[in-house]
Amino acid sequence: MGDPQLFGFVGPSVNWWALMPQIILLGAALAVLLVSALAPQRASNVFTTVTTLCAAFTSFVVAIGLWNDVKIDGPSSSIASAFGVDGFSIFFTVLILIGLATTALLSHGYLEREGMDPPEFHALLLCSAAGAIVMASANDLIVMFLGLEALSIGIYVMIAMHHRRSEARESAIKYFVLGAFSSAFLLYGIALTYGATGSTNLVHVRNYLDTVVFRDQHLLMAAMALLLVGLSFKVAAAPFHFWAPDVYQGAPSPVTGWMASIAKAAGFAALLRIFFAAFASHDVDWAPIVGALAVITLVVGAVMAILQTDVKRMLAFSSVSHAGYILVAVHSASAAGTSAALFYLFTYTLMVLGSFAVVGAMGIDDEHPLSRYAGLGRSRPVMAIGFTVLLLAQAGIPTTSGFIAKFQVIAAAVDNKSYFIAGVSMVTAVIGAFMYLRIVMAMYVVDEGEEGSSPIWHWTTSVVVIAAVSFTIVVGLVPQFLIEFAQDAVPILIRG
Amino acid sequence: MQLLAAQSAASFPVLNALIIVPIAGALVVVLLPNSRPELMRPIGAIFASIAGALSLYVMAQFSVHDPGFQFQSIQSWIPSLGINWHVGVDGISLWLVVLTGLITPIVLVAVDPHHDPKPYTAWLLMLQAGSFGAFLALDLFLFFVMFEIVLVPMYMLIGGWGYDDRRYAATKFFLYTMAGSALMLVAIVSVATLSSGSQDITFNVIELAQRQALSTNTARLCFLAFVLAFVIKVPVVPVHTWLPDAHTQAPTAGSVVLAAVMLKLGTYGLLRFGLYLFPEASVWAAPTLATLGVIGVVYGAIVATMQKDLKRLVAYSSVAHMGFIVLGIFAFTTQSLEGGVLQMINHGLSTGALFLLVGMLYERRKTRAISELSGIQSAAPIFAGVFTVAMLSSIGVPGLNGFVGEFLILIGSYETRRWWTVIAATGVILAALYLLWAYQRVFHGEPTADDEKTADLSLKEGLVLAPFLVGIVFLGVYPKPLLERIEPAVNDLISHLEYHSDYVQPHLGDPVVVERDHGSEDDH
Amino acid sequence: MVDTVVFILAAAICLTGALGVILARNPVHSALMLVMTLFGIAVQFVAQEAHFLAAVQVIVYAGAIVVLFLFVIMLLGVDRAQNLELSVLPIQKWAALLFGAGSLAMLGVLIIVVKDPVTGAEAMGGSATGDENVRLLARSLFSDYVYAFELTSLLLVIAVIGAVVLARKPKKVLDSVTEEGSEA
Amino acid sequence: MTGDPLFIDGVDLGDIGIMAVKVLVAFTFLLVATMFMVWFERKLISDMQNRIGPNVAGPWGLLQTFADGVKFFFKEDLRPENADPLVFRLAPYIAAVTAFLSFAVVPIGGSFGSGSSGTVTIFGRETYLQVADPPIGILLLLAMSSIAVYGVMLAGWASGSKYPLIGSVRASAQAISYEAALGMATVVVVILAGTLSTHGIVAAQSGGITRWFVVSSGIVPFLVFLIAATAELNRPPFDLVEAEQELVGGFHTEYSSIRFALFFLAEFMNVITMSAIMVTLFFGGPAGPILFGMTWFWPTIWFLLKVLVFLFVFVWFRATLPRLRYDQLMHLGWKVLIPLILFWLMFISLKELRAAHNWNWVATYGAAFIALVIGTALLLAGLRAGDRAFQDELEEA
Amino acid sequence: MEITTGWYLVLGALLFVIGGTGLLIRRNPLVMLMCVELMLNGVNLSFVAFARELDDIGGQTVVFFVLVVAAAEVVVGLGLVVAILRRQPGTTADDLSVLKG
Repeated sequence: MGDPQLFGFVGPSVNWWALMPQIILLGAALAVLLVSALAPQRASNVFTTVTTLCAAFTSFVVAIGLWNDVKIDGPSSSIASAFGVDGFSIFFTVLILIGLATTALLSHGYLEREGMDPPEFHALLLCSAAGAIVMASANDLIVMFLGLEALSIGIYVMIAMHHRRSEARESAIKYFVLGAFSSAFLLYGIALTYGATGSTNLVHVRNYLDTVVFRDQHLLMAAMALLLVGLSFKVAAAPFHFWAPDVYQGAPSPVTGWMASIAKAAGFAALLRIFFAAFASHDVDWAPIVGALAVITLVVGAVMAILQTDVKRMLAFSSVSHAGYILVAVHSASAAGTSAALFYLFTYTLMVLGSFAVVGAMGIDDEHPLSRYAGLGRSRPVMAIGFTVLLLAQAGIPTTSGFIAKFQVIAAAVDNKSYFIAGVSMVTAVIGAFMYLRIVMAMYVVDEGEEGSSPIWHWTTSVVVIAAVSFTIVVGLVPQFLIEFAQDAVPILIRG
Repeated sequence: MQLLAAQSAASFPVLNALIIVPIAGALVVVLLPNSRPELMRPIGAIFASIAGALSLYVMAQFSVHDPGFQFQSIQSWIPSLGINWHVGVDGISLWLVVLTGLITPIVLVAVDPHHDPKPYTAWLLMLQAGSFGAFLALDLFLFFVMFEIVLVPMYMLIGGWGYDDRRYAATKFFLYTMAGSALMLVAIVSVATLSSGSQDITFNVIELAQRQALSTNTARLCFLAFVLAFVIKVPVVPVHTWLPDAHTQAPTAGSVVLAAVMLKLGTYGLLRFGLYLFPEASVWAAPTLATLGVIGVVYGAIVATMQKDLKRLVAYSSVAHMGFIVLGIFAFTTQSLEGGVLQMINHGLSTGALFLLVGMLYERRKTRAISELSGIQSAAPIFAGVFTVAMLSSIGVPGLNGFVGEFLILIGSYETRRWWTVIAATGVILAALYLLWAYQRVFHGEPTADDEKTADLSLKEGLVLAPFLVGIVFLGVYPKPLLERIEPAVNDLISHLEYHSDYVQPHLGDPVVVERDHGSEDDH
Repeated sequence: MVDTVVFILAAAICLTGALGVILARNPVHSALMLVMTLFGIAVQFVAQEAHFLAAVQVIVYAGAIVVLFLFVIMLLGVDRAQNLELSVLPIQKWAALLFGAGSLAMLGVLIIVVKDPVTGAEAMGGSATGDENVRLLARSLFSDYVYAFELTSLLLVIAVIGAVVLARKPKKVLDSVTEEGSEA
Repeated sequence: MTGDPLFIDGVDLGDIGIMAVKVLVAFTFLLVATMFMVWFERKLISDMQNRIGPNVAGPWGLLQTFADGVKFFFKEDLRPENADPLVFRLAPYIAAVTAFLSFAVVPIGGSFGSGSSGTVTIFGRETYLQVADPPIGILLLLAMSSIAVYGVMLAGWASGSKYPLIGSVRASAQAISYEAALGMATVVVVILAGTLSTHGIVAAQSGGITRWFVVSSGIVPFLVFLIAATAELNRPPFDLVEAEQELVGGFHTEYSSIRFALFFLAEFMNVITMSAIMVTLFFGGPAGPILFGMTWFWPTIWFLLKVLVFLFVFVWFRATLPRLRYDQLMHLGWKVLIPLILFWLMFISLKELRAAHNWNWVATYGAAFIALVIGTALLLAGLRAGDRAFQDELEEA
Repeated sequence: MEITTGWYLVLGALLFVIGGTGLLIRRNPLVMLMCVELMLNGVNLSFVAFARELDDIGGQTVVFFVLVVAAAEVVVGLGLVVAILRRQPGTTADDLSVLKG
């Protein structure tokens, strides 16, 4: 009766093991949703947080197992070559899972305090994390695009979930409109790539570009430019960063942390995979553009940061300038640059999540004028010192992971003979440091009549801050293990 | 790594201990209960003293005639990047280490922070550790880490315990220094990368100095990047503006450590990483830098003359003195370099003492304005006496340490930088002018009612100041122990300079203390 | 000949619609203009032998997406929908100018390459017309793109959760926090 | 299955002529059938209600609809002051045009028996008895039914009045809700037929009543389709759109004269089209025994008869079933029909897969059964939880 | 004049540009969303044109995913618009509870 041609069809083989991290996250998301639908009284804040943490941990274990497999067997791809199982993707999977666990912990106290729905929030967070993993592991531009959308749409909603703040909803729609705008650019870039090379699969693209000499490259150049623009929006690189301050300011702090860390990391994962892996043979075309972008981003991020008076806006611009550093690493178009970018992203993620842990604890309603932080050094010395360490790490002061990260970026740039960019990045580091110092000063130096607000502390926040600070300092002192991790992650899947 | 073999045979890694002990002290202090604020400083002082004692041990064990690095210790740190934990001491850094080791316990004992003793003590200990690290580092990366990290404690000290304008001063201090070092990092990486060639990348200073693999222009550019960092730290005149603010706003302990130790990071850096790593570029840039040094001498002196604030006056006198040292360094003769190194110590002693004294005066009178003080001499004669000695040392009166250093610098520089030296000599006269004038205004004359009540030195304060006085007098009378340890290293540095550039030291006069040891390049 | 006429007509419809979307004052008119563009594009799809896509385009875009727009406009009330304002960029007009200029330049490049063949890439899969087109599409969907296909389910789940979360009334917040405390 | 044989060897003037004739015939047929349908409905309902119904205009009142039409034509064309002029005029045409277009893909005749592929020969040219047979035929139907929503929606909105707006929002919500069920019921058929072309679907059902999809798909998809179609048509018992008690006249309250006639026309035309589609999808289209004489004649007759049965069913619904409440309507659509057809769709797919891959009977259906039980349990639990939450909310309020 | 792939690309690009410009000049979020749809449609057209040029079905398949993405984006975007408006005073969105029957 039925069409044998239709039903006799056998799909491509699937490496289920490699898909497990995503599957676990999605399963957890569905479990949370189901429980909240069927037994709402059981879907408490604790339950959802624990579920998310368990999912993150299980995925983490799987990812470590995968890491060993990949080290032995080398990179491979799965599901019709749409999904790359390589060190690069597992590196980002691990990073994203760490970010996920951290954000889950951060949101634990926050959701309760601000009256947001835990199950939906966690379900979205898990889906968003799955999207980020997809984006980092995608070996096909369309898969990457879908991962990006999953990541972004989840974030749009999470931002708007803060019911009491009209700023949250406004920033959500701002981010949404510009996010959709940038997705369209990315997609157009994908279309042109497809047109120029005949496939959306990165391996095919690479093979094609390696073997074919174009008569004219208009299409490919336009494709690269559009892809770059689209991803620059996502990673908040200037001049496509203008959404960042408003959105960061308006969004609930855990979500801001998630955006600043994981969304950015996933964006850079895509950027690296597309440009470093697929367009490797055309690096003379794209590297200068990335370099120019990096310089603009660094300058804008640093200069604008010092003009702000709101801590979240400051951190937004700091995140812009961090994007600049990573772009410097990408610009190098070398293995060293890529591993520097990976290292940077890893350390940056924990720094920024730790920072937003503190920011999130600074009072109800998520308003963050600098004056709120006045005297924190006296009223909450441990928290203040933790925040100070994280801020100094972001400024790139030695003995913190931030310094090692910057050092590697500089090394990669110098190795690539980009002395100018290296110089600019260091000079902007100094300008940016001013902003961090302002926050530190506000915490420690209190003038007459200044009164800060006392933080609303939750033990999960302490866990996050302590973990982030310890990580930052440990990596700052003995970075070898993480450097090796990042270097091992570099050989990106380049064959079918 | 062949250098691993060169690791000091000494069983006890004393240099590592030097860095670790203060850090451990800081941790101990942090873990002390908040309810016992009175414990903080004594315990901190104990740790700082242990470190000081270790530094004295290093001095005692230091092999006098060995021009190379002693007590070396290499541990693999970040092998992927070719970075090692590599420390060592030679005649140039030895005395700075000792200075650092002694100053910190003294200020910890001497200066009461009035509030938050715990972080205060911890930061001071961290400062000591960082300074040790910077003076001992033989790995460029390690040096940079230490060079930068000392900013944080000092920043916190100025910000947390400073005076009214501390926010501005602390931030300015931090940013100036960081701005300087920004390009240095690029240069460090460039030197390491470009020198590597076919070999492994390394940040080992000795190795890099041997390789000299950079082309002339690259080396000059890198040299300039390094020099920028150091001249800001010294500070040399056009980029000195952070110093008066930082000194004035810093708490007394901060001022003392800043003057005695941290400024030396700049001059030490010029010697160790400027001359040693970039001999050719140093020779190329020497006239300019010497000129800047001389400008510093004159400018610092003139501006100091016009100061209304006693502390600010001392701060500007620092600018002048450091200018001297820069001149000495870039004159490239044995005497001038010896003088430069010696003057680093002298300046640490005399200016450190002056800052302590000014701090004590402020404790008594809550003001530092020269115009509001007068006739202290009659109210506090011993105080005035100690002040006089420190001041005379700073002026460079024969018999005190300042004279030896300045004299050596002037003698040495005269051979190669005649006109510079002539102008710099006027700085000595100006120093006498502004310091004596200030002394006259503050200590002579009729005391007002307030001045009458100024208490004299207490026993504790006297004990604190005693080491400074002893040092000032001892070095003025018998500098040989220092010079004989400095000279081999300096000579070695000059022959390194001659070997790698077309510079030849004018051969004049006999060595001051010991026979010249033209250590060949292969000795290391 | 017929192709040319169809292309020109459909292109005219598309562009008129597109301009209408951005120029119409009333959002309902914008939505209708959008439908017009979508139809034009469906026609272009048919002209390129993508029948299935053309149908899906109409069903999904015109039948679901734009209806959703209209639905929301009607839910909100037209006046409110019309007066809804959002400042996304501080310098929106300038950005628009910049964007327009940049894109026109890009378009210039594209017009330069309006020639056959455009891509130079060789075929990877092969396409066909008519019934076979649908079959190939399905096969491609469930082989080369099956991962992407499964991912769309993730997207839709997120969208559903999002819609529910955004549309429903918020639960009662903590007592310590006044309901309208933070409303500016 | 490569489309209409008419175009196999290129297009010439004759082909175009035949196309024109087909279009004209279909158009006229629909118009006439609509007029007849209106009369049919009124007459049938009056019979069921023991009334006489129209009986003055023409024999048995057959011309009543025509008379109404003429009356509409001469009425004044009113436009409310608040109305959006352009959209107000546009809406009725959208409604009417989509109704016409849908019919274009319905095969109304042709023998699909053994060997013959449903073609008839006109003027020596083989062709299908349907206006067009695009490869995606059935999707065109879905597309048109989704476009039809615009007519209703825009009419209500453009009137600039409260009741029409609410009516139209209701209507579009209803249409969108039931489109999902309708579409999935269609998908079951498509799976079984292996093609999207309406002609192909009919061809796949040739060869006896057991091969009609109403039987071979199990009766469920058909029932779902019938209910969903009734809702799509806004026919009773799903005619909330024009619930006079609540909404005056629904979306077309403000319409009068010829524009109202267009809505009226579209509504009845849609009923006919939908009936024709059901016949095509589930009842073998024009399939039926060829009793005597002209082979091309009988299929059309069978087709018309089958359509007539459905027309009767629709009127019957109207006469007997009470109107649903809005929440009942949504409940039925989302919580009953969609889960049901979703399960059925999976079941059918599984059945086909099992056959193709020769999977084990017990394992396959056992797994399906377990999935069914779990799914149902979850669904019921979810519904209960939802009801509870709703009750709580009510109590709070 | 023969209609080559290039013409479709130009049309797609024009739609993209018009959509992008519209998104930047309009301040109504609903219209902005529509402009996003325009941009995506421009891209879709390019995909289909390329698919035909390359004789590769992949380009057509991709359009499906774009459709899903567009749908998901619109759902969330409209949800945001509704959420913004229903929280403002004098709301009419809540008045529409009539619709619940």
